[in-house]
Amino acid sequence: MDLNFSAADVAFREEVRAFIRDSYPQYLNDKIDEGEEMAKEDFLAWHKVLAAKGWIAPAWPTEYGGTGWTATQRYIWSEETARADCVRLMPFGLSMVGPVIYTFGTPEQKAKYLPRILSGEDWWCQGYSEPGSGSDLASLRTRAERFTGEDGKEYYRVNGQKTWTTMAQHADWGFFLVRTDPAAKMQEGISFLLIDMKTPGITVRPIITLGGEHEVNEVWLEDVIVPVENRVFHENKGWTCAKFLLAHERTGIAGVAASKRSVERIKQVARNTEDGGDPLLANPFFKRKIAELEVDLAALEYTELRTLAGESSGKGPGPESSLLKIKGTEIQQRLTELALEAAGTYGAPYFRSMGEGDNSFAVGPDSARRAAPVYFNMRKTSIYGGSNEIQRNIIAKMVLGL
Amino acid sequence: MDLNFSAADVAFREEVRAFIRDSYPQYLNDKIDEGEEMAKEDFLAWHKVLAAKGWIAPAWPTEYGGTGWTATQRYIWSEETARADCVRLMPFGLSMVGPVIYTFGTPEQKAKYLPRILSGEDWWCQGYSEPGSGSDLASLRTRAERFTGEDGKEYYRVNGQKTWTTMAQHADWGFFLVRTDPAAKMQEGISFLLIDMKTPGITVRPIITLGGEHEVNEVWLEDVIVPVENRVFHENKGWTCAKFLLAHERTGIAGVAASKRSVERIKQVARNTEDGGDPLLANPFFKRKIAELEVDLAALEYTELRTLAGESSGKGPGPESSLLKIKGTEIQQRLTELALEAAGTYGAPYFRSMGEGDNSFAVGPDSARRAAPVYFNMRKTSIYGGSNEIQRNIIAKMVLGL
Amino acid sequence: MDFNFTEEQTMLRDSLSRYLANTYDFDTRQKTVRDGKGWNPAVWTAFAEELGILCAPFSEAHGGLGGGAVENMVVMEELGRAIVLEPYLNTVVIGGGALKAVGGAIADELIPGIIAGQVRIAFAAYEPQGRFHLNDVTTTLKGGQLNGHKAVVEGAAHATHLLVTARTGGGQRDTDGIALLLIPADSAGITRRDYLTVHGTSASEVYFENVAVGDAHVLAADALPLVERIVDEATVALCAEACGVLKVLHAQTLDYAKQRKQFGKAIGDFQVIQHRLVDMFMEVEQAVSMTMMATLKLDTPERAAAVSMAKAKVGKAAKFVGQNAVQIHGGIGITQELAVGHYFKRATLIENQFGSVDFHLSRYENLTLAA
Amino acid sequence: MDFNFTEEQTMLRDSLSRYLANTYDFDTRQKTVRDGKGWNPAVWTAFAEELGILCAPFSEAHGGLGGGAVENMVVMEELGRAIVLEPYLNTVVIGGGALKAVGGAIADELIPGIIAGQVRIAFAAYEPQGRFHLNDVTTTLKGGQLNGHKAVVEGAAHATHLLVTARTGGGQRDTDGIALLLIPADSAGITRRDYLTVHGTSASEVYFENVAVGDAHVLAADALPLVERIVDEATVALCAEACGVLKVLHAQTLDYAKQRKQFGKAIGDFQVIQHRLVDMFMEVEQAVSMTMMATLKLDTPERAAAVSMAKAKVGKAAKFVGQNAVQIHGGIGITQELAVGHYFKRATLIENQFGSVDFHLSRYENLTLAA
Repeated sequence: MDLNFSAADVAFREEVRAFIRDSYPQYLNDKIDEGEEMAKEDFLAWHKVLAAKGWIAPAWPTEYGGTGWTATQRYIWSEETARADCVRLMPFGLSMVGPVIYTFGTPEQKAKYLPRILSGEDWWCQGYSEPGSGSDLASLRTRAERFTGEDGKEYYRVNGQKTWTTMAQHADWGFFLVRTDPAAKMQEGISFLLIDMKTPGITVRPIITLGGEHEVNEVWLEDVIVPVENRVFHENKGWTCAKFLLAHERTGIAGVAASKRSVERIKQVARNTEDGGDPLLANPFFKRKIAELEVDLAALEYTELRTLAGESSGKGPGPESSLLKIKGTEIQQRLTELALEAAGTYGAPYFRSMGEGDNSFAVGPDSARRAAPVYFNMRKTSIYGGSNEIQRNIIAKMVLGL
Repeated sequence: MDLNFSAADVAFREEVRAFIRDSYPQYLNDKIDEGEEMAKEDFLAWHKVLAAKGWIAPAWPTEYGGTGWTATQRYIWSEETARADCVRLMPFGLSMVGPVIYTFGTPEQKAKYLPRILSGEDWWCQGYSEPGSGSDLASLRTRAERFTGEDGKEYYRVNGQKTWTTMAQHADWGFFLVRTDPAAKMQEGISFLLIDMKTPGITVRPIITLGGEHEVNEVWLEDVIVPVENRVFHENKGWTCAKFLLAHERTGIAGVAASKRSVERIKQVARNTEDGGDPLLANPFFKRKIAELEVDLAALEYTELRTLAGESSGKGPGPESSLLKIKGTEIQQRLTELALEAAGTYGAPYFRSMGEGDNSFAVGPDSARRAAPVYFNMRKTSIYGGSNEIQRNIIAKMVLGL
Repeated sequence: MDFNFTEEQTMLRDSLSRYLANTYDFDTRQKTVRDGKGWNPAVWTAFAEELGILCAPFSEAHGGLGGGAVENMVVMEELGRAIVLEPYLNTVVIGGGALKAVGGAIADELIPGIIAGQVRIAFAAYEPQGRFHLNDVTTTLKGGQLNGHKAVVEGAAHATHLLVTARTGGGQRDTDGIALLLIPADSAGITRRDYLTVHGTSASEVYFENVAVGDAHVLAADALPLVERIVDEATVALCAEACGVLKVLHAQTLDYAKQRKQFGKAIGDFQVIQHRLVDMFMEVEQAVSMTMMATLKLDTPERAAAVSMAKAKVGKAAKFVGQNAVQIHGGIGITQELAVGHYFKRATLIENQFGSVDFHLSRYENLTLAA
Repeated sequence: MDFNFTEEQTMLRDSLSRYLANTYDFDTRQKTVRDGKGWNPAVWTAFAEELGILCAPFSEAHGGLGGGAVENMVVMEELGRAIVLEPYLNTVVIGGGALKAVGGAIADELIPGIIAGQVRIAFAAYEPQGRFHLNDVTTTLKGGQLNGHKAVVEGAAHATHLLVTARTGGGQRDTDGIALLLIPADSAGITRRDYLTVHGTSASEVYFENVAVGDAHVLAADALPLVERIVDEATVALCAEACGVLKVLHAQTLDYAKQRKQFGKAIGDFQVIQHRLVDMFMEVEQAVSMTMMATLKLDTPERAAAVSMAKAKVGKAAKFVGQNAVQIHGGIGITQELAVGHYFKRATLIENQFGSVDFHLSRYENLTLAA
């Protein structure tokens, strides 16, 4: 039992720091400091630097383009990128469909999709949720009927509606859960399809969320024709991929490194915010909330490290990862609550276009500008990826045997 | 809408204050100040003063010995008795079986039992819970078989076991829920019996709780013979009495006036406790907990007053009283947590006999002596009278229609 | 003690409630939000002329109903139920409250204008550096000239008058030396930067540069105690608005939980959701109780402590009920489509308006809990 | 980074665990409690002679296992699982820790005695007025004479030595001028008032009246930094004990919820109980993580901050898990009959031992959060 980094790890950390210092696109930092939102090309700017370096997918097996880092090196990597406030990479290709493809895909699928995920050439989105199925994912109703095309090849004809499809407006490809056997019950009869988003019959409609963001979409599929070779794993066995992916999604979701960075930001804000002549950070109750967050964040961090240690000693990411999702998102939400509280009076102004003309200009401290929209937006974290209530159900059943 | 007391109410308050000042047995205050426990005769000392004055049962209808006070007068009464730290009256006769008897009893039952409850001559206990039935009261199994005695009269033969029977060791009478029709399901087939605790076949065995107290008991009933005229209301309809009584029990349970008094005590303790050279009350976090308690207590108080106003305008005590039970007991428990925290290091010593010889003497501040036992003991409040989980079920069903 | 409304108060509530149900549905409100002005003048005119609610708290001599804080509570709760954008709080409760308090010629002149919907007042008291502290005033009134910067002044863009605090003496956070002014919003030397607020009203940064202020515009010198009283009255009215908002949040969530099916049953059949809805219900009931309590104590020596208790409790309720309403709705709760998200936004802003939970707990402690 | 135990540590844990399962069941423990001495000397002898755990953190030169804080963590968690009464924390962790830190002749003399079970040490540092503040010392050592009163000294009645803080200079709460002494418990001038603690150990008020203290008994002058380090090590060990206690509380409650039937089903079938058990599980897991973290940081500059973080988190977990274990058990949980109530009592006392949650959060803030 030992928390110390080896000499090799220390050297690696120096290498990482130097790389970030030299190669991170500096203009992204400026955008973040001014509270601006990231656009697709901003995410890709960093993505492409990492792809060129070969560091874009540390978690992947080396044969598919992973870095071969140890768990400690990956921990150092996420610490350092968060410390430098690097933009987060979009997870849909790298953390979600990529692992599904290299785990369950055919050699052809691996050859076709994985390199384009690594390079950033393809932007992916996730077609899971439907209007009728929120946390109850398995109740999905999007249908895929198999037929033989005039060319003699096998196809699916897909009809249905997906929702909460993040970044679908930019996506080249989507991975979809569809029902291939309507007679089967619930989790059976579902298949996992890769669909080119330019296929005729796909309509993407924006959903505007409370902070005014266009992050998520409705995706309508009307007689969308998909070749059978775009199916990953067996027909009617897509739930296997879905479960694998959900567990995978939950590990990353703890977001420890990013939350650490957010705590530092809020401390800085509280140092610079006046409260009756003193810095807000001198207010014992505001300070106490920060201290409690730091304690809970450390508890999350060391619980994640213990989980990772368990994984590296052979146990896969188990249902315990639901703990990381619950506590990670609670902390993320508390951070946004603190930011809004720190903003005080200046939490009220709204600096985004209401959809008809942009009236944004700087009022109050920069840190306050996005406090309310981010607070509203982050309510999603306890809902998506299996709501925190569902995560508790999972722990109750899988860990506690209830 | 008006919070002011009328001139008559103010005069009444003065009358109450004078009466308490002149008539309250002073030695009881001394016992409380020294952290001593109340014995049966202590409760009765105050009871008898009130009985003599005719103020022992303010909530009862005047025809049975009530005071005829308005809701405001009763509020004043409970405020003033708490302010003066008067011992609480045992509820089993006055608040529980008394109202059942005057509501559901025969003229003979009323004549026989009510005067002796008022006078304090009879000490009552409650035979509801059984080892197998906690919150699920209706699953009780104590049997009462009806038979005709050799004297030609009708009797029940009662067999079974009750538990958590508070103060049964002192009781002259007990009111019991028993199953008179074993074939009926759950809430049906239950009858409400009044049983003389000196009847042969009754055994009372102490249960010692965590703080070392002997408050509750197991009561074993073995071929206990009870005359049929001791049954209140119809045979197999005892659940009607039980429901009535449970709702009645919940209103008193908010305990606002007593909790107000406890807050004042803790403030005094925190003023007198040192913490790094300052009074503990100057510690911002300890002070904040007190402030939050006072806020929540005010919210409870005004919610209770609104409920009482609703009752006096014709609505009976409804399922909303579950709110009073939940919030009232949460506050009572938080008060004991604060007292234990204030005790600091001196929360650890145990000053009661462990059952074999008494080694108690004064160490540390008086206020610390009973902090831990009272903290442990008060965990019962969220369990008894229908656990707080059950109260939430009741609100969900009866108020929210879920 | 009496917790019942008078017949007149009940009528006031019922007529306002009916009116809003008929004319102020969610889509109509959102149209006003999208228009980007932060209010709908026609609605305000209707409040004055058709409904006559703007007179609720004013004396009969001024053409009012002879009501007071309870009437404001009744009105504000109903406005909260419909998340109304128009400026009853700033104009009637705050502006009207200040005029009632000082009385005299200016009250006689302006209150009828408020009642008629012609006079609208914005409250320019908070400053960028001042957070929730009303005594933290750098705006100065010296030699009849007003200079300074007031932060997030709601309704300034459509106000006829500004109610302004300004320092005539003392240091930046001294409690004396603060005057309360009421000046025409179009006075020379006033500039504004207007924007919308998160919940759709308009607000402004207001800048004063050598604005000429005559004696007639000074409502009161050494006015901090008066300002605190006015803000206490406004805070209670805001609590009443919150009660309306929270009741709707709870009711909509309860309805949704009964209808929305997951895993083959209504989500309201899950015990965890049931208990959450019960906890929300209890928070709402207690918020209502505290709002009544504080309203009824406005004219007693306990005013400030009672108001801070109420705001602290209501602020916590707003967070708990708002967050859980969204959580139980799931994804649909954080879109612009459903009303619930907009009630959540209003509830969230109320948490910090006139001071956060911590601010009011500290104020309560300072008033009552000496060590 | 590595979170695995060594083979030796695993063996230590397993052998202790097996031993306690065989010899230290609940009824046996309660018999010791009822005996009223606060410990069972035969158990202590067995710990030393049969089991050999008292040597765990000592160097091989002193006859120990060559272990340290991790070994103490392993032992304390197992002792917590059986709510062991005997004085490992005071004698081995605190007394042993002090001796290891100062080294020299006195360590060479006494550590073998600890390992053999012959030397038992009680920690007389806290004072009646001092609450959790180790610097608040009125006990004085002047001219070789010790005078003062130490509060709630656990194990004093059966200790061979007392580890005492005493002021040699400075004011009552100054951080310098505090010496650390180790004196024979039977020195002339020491009197005690003995009592049991709430969870069944013994403790004493200890009074010093002109106790003669020679230079050989002064472990360190200006010793507050050393005392704080010793108490940090003890606090982490206490956290480990808490982890053992909480794991058992959770496991017993989970078992009970699976078996106990109400309303025709196991109470563990109710979703509200399920989620409560999940929340308890998460608290336990995080308490374990924080205990490991702090243990591994004891020899780093972050020691004090890490320990206070851990104790704050563990203290909250102790309250949450303890209270809910009782709540889910219902009435039977607050009787003396079931073990669960006694684990709850131990968990409750741990909350305040070496400082409450608030104390440690404030300490953490003072160390790391300058405004």
